[in-house]
Amino acid sequence: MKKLFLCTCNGTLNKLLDFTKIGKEVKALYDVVEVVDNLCLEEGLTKLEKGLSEDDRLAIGACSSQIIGVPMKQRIKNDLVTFVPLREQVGWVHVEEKESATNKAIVLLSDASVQLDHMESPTEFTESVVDRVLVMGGGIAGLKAASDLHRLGVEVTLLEPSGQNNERYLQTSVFMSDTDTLINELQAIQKTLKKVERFEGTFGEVTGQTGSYDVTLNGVNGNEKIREYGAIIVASGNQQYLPRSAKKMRHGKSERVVTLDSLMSRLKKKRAKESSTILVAVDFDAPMFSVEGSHLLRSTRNLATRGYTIIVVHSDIRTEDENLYREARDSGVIFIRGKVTRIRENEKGLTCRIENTLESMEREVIADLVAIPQMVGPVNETALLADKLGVDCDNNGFIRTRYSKMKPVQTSRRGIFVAGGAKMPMSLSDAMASAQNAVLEAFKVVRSPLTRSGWIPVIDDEQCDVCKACLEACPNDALRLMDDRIVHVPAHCEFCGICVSACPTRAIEFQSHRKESWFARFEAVATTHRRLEGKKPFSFVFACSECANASIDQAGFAGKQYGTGSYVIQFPCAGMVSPIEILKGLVVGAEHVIVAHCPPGGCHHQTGDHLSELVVSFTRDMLREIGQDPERVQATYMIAAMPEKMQKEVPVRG
Amino acid sequence: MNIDSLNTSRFLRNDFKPRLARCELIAVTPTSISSDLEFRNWILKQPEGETLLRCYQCGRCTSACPIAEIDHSFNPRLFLEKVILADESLAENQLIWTCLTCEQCEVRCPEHVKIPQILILAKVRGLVSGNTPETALDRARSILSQGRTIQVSEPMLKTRDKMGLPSLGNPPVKQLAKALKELGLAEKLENIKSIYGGDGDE
Amino acid sequence: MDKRERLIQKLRNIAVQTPTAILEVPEKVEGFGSIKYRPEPCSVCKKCIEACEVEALDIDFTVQLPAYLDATIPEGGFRSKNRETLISLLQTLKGEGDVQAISVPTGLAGYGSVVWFTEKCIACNKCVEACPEDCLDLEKQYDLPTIIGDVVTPPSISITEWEPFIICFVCWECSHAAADLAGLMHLHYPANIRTVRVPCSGAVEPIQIMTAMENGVDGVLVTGCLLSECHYGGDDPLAGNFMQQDFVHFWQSVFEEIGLGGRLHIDFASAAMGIRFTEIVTEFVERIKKIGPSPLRGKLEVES
Amino acid sequence: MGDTVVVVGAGLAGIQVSHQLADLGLKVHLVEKEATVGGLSAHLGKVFPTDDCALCLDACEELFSGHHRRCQYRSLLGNQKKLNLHTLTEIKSIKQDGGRFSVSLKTTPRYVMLDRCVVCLECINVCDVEVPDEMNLGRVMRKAIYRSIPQGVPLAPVIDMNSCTKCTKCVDVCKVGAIDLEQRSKTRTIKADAVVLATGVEERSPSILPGYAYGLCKDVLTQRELARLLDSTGATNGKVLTASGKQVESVTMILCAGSRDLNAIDYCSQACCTYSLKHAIMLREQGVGVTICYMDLRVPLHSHSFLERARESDVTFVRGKPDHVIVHEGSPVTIVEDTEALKRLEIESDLVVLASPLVPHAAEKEVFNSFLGDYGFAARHDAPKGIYACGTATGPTDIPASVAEANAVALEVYMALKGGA
Repeated sequence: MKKLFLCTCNGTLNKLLDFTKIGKEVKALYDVVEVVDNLCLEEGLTKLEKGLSEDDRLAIGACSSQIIGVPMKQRIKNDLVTFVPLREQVGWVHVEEKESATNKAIVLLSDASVQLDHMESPTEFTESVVDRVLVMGGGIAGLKAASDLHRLGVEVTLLEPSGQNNERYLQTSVFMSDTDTLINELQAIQKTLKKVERFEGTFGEVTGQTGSYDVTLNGVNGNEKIREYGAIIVASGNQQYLPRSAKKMRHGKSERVVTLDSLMSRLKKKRAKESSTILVAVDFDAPMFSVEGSHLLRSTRNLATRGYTIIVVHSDIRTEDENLYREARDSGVIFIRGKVTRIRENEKGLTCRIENTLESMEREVIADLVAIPQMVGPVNETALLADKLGVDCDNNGFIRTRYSKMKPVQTSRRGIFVAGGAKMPMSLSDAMASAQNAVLEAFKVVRSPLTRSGWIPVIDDEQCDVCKACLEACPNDALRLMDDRIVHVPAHCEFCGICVSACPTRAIEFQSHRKESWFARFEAVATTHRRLEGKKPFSFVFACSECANASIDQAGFAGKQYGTGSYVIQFPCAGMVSPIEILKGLVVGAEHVIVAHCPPGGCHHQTGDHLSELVVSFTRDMLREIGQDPERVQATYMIAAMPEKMQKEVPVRG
Repeated sequence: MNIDSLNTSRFLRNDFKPRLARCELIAVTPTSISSDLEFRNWILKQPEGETLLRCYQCGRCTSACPIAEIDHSFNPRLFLEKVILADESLAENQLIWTCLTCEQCEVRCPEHVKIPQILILAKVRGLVSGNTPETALDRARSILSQGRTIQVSEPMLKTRDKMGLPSLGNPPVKQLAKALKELGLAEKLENIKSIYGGDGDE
Repeated sequence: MDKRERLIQKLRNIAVQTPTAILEVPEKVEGFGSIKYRPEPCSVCKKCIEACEVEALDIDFTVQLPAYLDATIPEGGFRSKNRETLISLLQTLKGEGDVQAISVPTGLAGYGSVVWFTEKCIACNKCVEACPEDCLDLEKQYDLPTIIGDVVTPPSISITEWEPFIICFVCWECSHAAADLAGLMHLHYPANIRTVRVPCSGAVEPIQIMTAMENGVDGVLVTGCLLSECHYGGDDPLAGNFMQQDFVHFWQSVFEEIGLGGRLHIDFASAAMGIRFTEIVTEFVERIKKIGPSPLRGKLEVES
Repeated sequence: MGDTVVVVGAGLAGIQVSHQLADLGLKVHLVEKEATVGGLSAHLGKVFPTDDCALCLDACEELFSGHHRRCQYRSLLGNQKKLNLHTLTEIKSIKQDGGRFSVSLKTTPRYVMLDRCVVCLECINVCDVEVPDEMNLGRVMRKAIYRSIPQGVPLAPVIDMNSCTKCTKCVDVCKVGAIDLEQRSKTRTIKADAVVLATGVEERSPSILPGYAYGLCKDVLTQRELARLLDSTGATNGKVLTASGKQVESVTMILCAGSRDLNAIDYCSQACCTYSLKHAIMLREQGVGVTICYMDLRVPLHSHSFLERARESDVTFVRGKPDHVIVHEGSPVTIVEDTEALKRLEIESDLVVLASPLVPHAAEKEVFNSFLGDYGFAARHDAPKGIYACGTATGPTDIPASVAEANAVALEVYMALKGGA
């Protein structure tokens, strides 16, 4: 049975919408039409449940699905439910045009009816996972991750580069913290690692998916190991680099020019013999990270307290701890904001010329030594490693995380996490926190079988040409080529539907969102609109169900008024919209089609915003060629923080 | 780890261009920073001189300074930078005598640098080479002769009497003169000639 | 450079006039033909490109809109359902004005078309077989004008004392024997030919003919066993001489187009036909004498 | 061991740690003293480094397998099985009691019952009382029954009893009977096995620094107040206007306005450089001229693009700390030395925006004092057994660092309560 429940939202919506007319118009489309006062409250939900059988199809015309969806889903077992946001997207935003608003409600409800006809039950998966995690550690974050996982009772393999020992761990982590803290931390972790399997060697290759990755490891003495892991943590760490300016500072040409760290280890605990002057030249063109800044301040402070005269030539001083800067100055370090422009060597020492920006003049100083602070970057192997793992790197060579704001350790591939300096240079405490983050995520992957449920892309092998367009398009590695077939990996799928828009042959169809269903829905909207509104033009807004739809809801919450005549069709992701849907929208008679996606770079599925921009520009090119006005098709982004953008952009084209 | 062998070109942060273009270089030949930093170290050893170390050149002193508001060449921050870099030319700079010692800068200084005190120390250094207005020298000589910076006149004493103020008493001129003589200052004061010349009455 | 490219290079070298006609390729002649591509049903699956061993096909990131708009969708529709829908929607929306191909934005998967490079193609038909959508066809046509391009006519030279110089490929079996017999019978034929012995007339490769021409010979004569009597295949329609006959006919039409008409000839004589062999040679020499010296001589002269 | 955790403060860090703990199967009580969640971030509209909504959250696993981030109002906050959200609730005391804590909570009345309210907002429509909206700098009016953030969770409105006249119009219009003007404060005690402080930070009021004319001139704002002007759900729909309603043409920003300063706050607030740059870019997009007075630009790697974009969009950078702002014909004039040009500048602009230091919320509360260290921040590591802290409660940071810390603390709590030898 197809049932429609309309909610008056505490009797307020029927002041805005003519429910009698709505009921009359949609009577033919649904088997049951009921108007309820407060559907989201106990009494409303009871009414809803009454006489409901599990295979009933339901349309709910009420507030935004995001509000009513939760209590409804927690209460009823039906899968085949669609929501029509009569409150946020109709009643509240078309206060001025009551009749048209009612008509819009009818159009949307007839669309919902068609949608229900095409709706399929979501597919459920359960996949077993391997309770074992691989940690690729180059430094202290890797050790921490392995130790915490071990304490959580998860089996761990710690893969370490050859020749790794405490000495080397200290050396590679020297910039993270002061040495004593580092040593204490290292010793504490090493103690808990006694029972952890440690493997010396390199990473070979990986196949499989989150929950069960097959990994080949190559040992230093030629042994090879193939193991299955539920999750992988990349903690390949950092390495120090010479800045570009080093050559100009005569590094490598003069024995008096050395790196700051080598100087520190050379002068270990020694007091200055006489007043020897050390000039520390920071690369003016490469801004410091806070970690590098703090390390610079700690090092120079230590040298100055031992009696050396330290002159630091720098640009912006960056540090997490203002007191370090204060201490460095207190200990007598001289800071010059500017740039070392020339270094000449003679028997007396190094004559360094400095452009002092704070005096607007040049200074010359004779230094006994010039020290160059090194930059911290990813280890050399990171790019290769990332390539083997199939994860992305950023343009500095660090491993990119999926969403820099909220997801600190997720790489672009599910089940693979990044910890510590491989993501970006970090102080000791940040690196530890980062390792804990990775442990938490890995633990969540391996602790229980993976169960997922949703509408998935279904692949028809008969129809498939194996053109691999879907593989290229899928942002989540959820489609793979196996034995000349395209195979769906549900563990990685985010149900975004981007693959569907890429397929030329229609070998992939998305459950409940098959092409015919879109077409039928557009036609239903167009015919109902024409029947009710006559020749008044109308438009489609193809909105992604994340930011764009939230923004449209937000416009409702904020009471932003806009004209009727635009119909929002929700897509799982704007990347699922292909030129076909857009053109179909125009063919059924829409004046405009607007594709609304998440903000640039902010797609919840990684690439949908960019892809939909491409699809729209491509469609516009086609329209221009065939003599249609390309302006009829637009792409735009909408975010919940900017409801007025939606208000501005939709009605203009309505 | 041999860092020289590392690939340095891969890891570049060429996305950032700090501003140096606006720096108009005033001096044609660079000024040397003395390797013993004598001037700076001397200042640091004087009372409250070590507060100099805290200076991070934020420039708040200059924007707070009432003199700088009128005379744009008077720049306390720049003076501090010169002291930090042990540039003794500051001690010979007549501008430092423009300071009113109003202590606006000291009150505002986010790092509690005793700026007026440091300027006073710089003035002291300048004394020897004659960077002193004649009036200041007169005051000093007046201490030597009377124990006071200001000459006390009869009418002044009368006025004080009228106002019921206590008697000034007699400063220990002899001891002062003796002490200054022992330090060699008395002799110096005799010989110092102000480079400002003139009668020195500002 | 592979063999096909060398052959085409040589063809270009010996051409003395710009060809205009697209040639029919005789039935038995394989390795020459045209791939006809229909972009509208194509799903850009790249199977054809993968199948092609000589890299004569490549992906082209353009969409052939004109073809889309002209296409007629068959009753059962295309195999590429999404493409079919796109085309019918575009046709519905078509307004006024000319239509041109448009390029596909970088990063958008699933769109594009296939381009075919005629000079690399060996007409092996593998792409046609690989195509799941049936958008490729091999046609027995050779697009000579495209392959040769514009030709600069070489300078003509005046030759006073000229005798034709002819290369004659004789097959190991019959025609070589026929030439021997002519000698045994003391028959006379012009001294203008130089015979080159080959195992079978079918073994004469086009590239050898072109090389001979390139070097300034005035004509090439191929002789073989009598038809249906080839020692390698007998009366099989694919026997060496049957094959070569078709090939030579094809190359004759090519020669015609590029300004070397009449300079290639094939004929047949059995081992017992010494007289016939003499006649063949005499007739060909006479014909060449009438046509005159190879126009390539002028070119060679300039180059030397 | 038990499995009940009290999280204090429902800012981004508090929400994150609660979601994670609930996902791990622990029972969480999330306590927020305001009417809605989100903390400081909810005021900010767009946030860095991703330049998208401040409302964006990492969703819990219950919702769509936790794959997606979600807007706060679309997350399951308040509906999640293991997570109890207590708004308008303060901690009265935390007592250690054996290995456990008894946390007593005091909930001040909302006067709107969350389980009844259907958010039809009729009550707001009928309310006659209008008072300036403090959330939006008092530049617009709000009702006595109101929602300070349109998308704040819970969505139900709240009644401000200080301005309510008890006319009962709202009670009459509410057919579901969700409004109870006689609601009383409630106290309850929760036995918890761990307490997480995510009390967050607030901007230090710049009126403590008289030099910058804050309070004297209405066109001297803090960065948070500027964010309210730039927020399109804010008072001016995202347009930056002066207090007198004029379109702003030039803005001067003063960084470190009270931080890195022994007279005020001597630490660096870490996040202000970047959010000032973010606002500068947004202002440039509106065509507003921007001058930034700074000492050192401290932008973390993940936000470096903001600095590049600010430079590309012609923001003027002046290296120098302004001493004071004078008011000239109603407009603020910033006095600063451009230390790189040896010039004393008097910058006239329509608006001066102060990057005021971020100071702990918790500092004023006696309840937490024993857990707090330097400057009133809690130490994540040195806390007494069972007390944890994350987010800006441990020191000012940006959102990515807060979230990372929240996750780390979630793991620590889980390991302490549920396993991990």
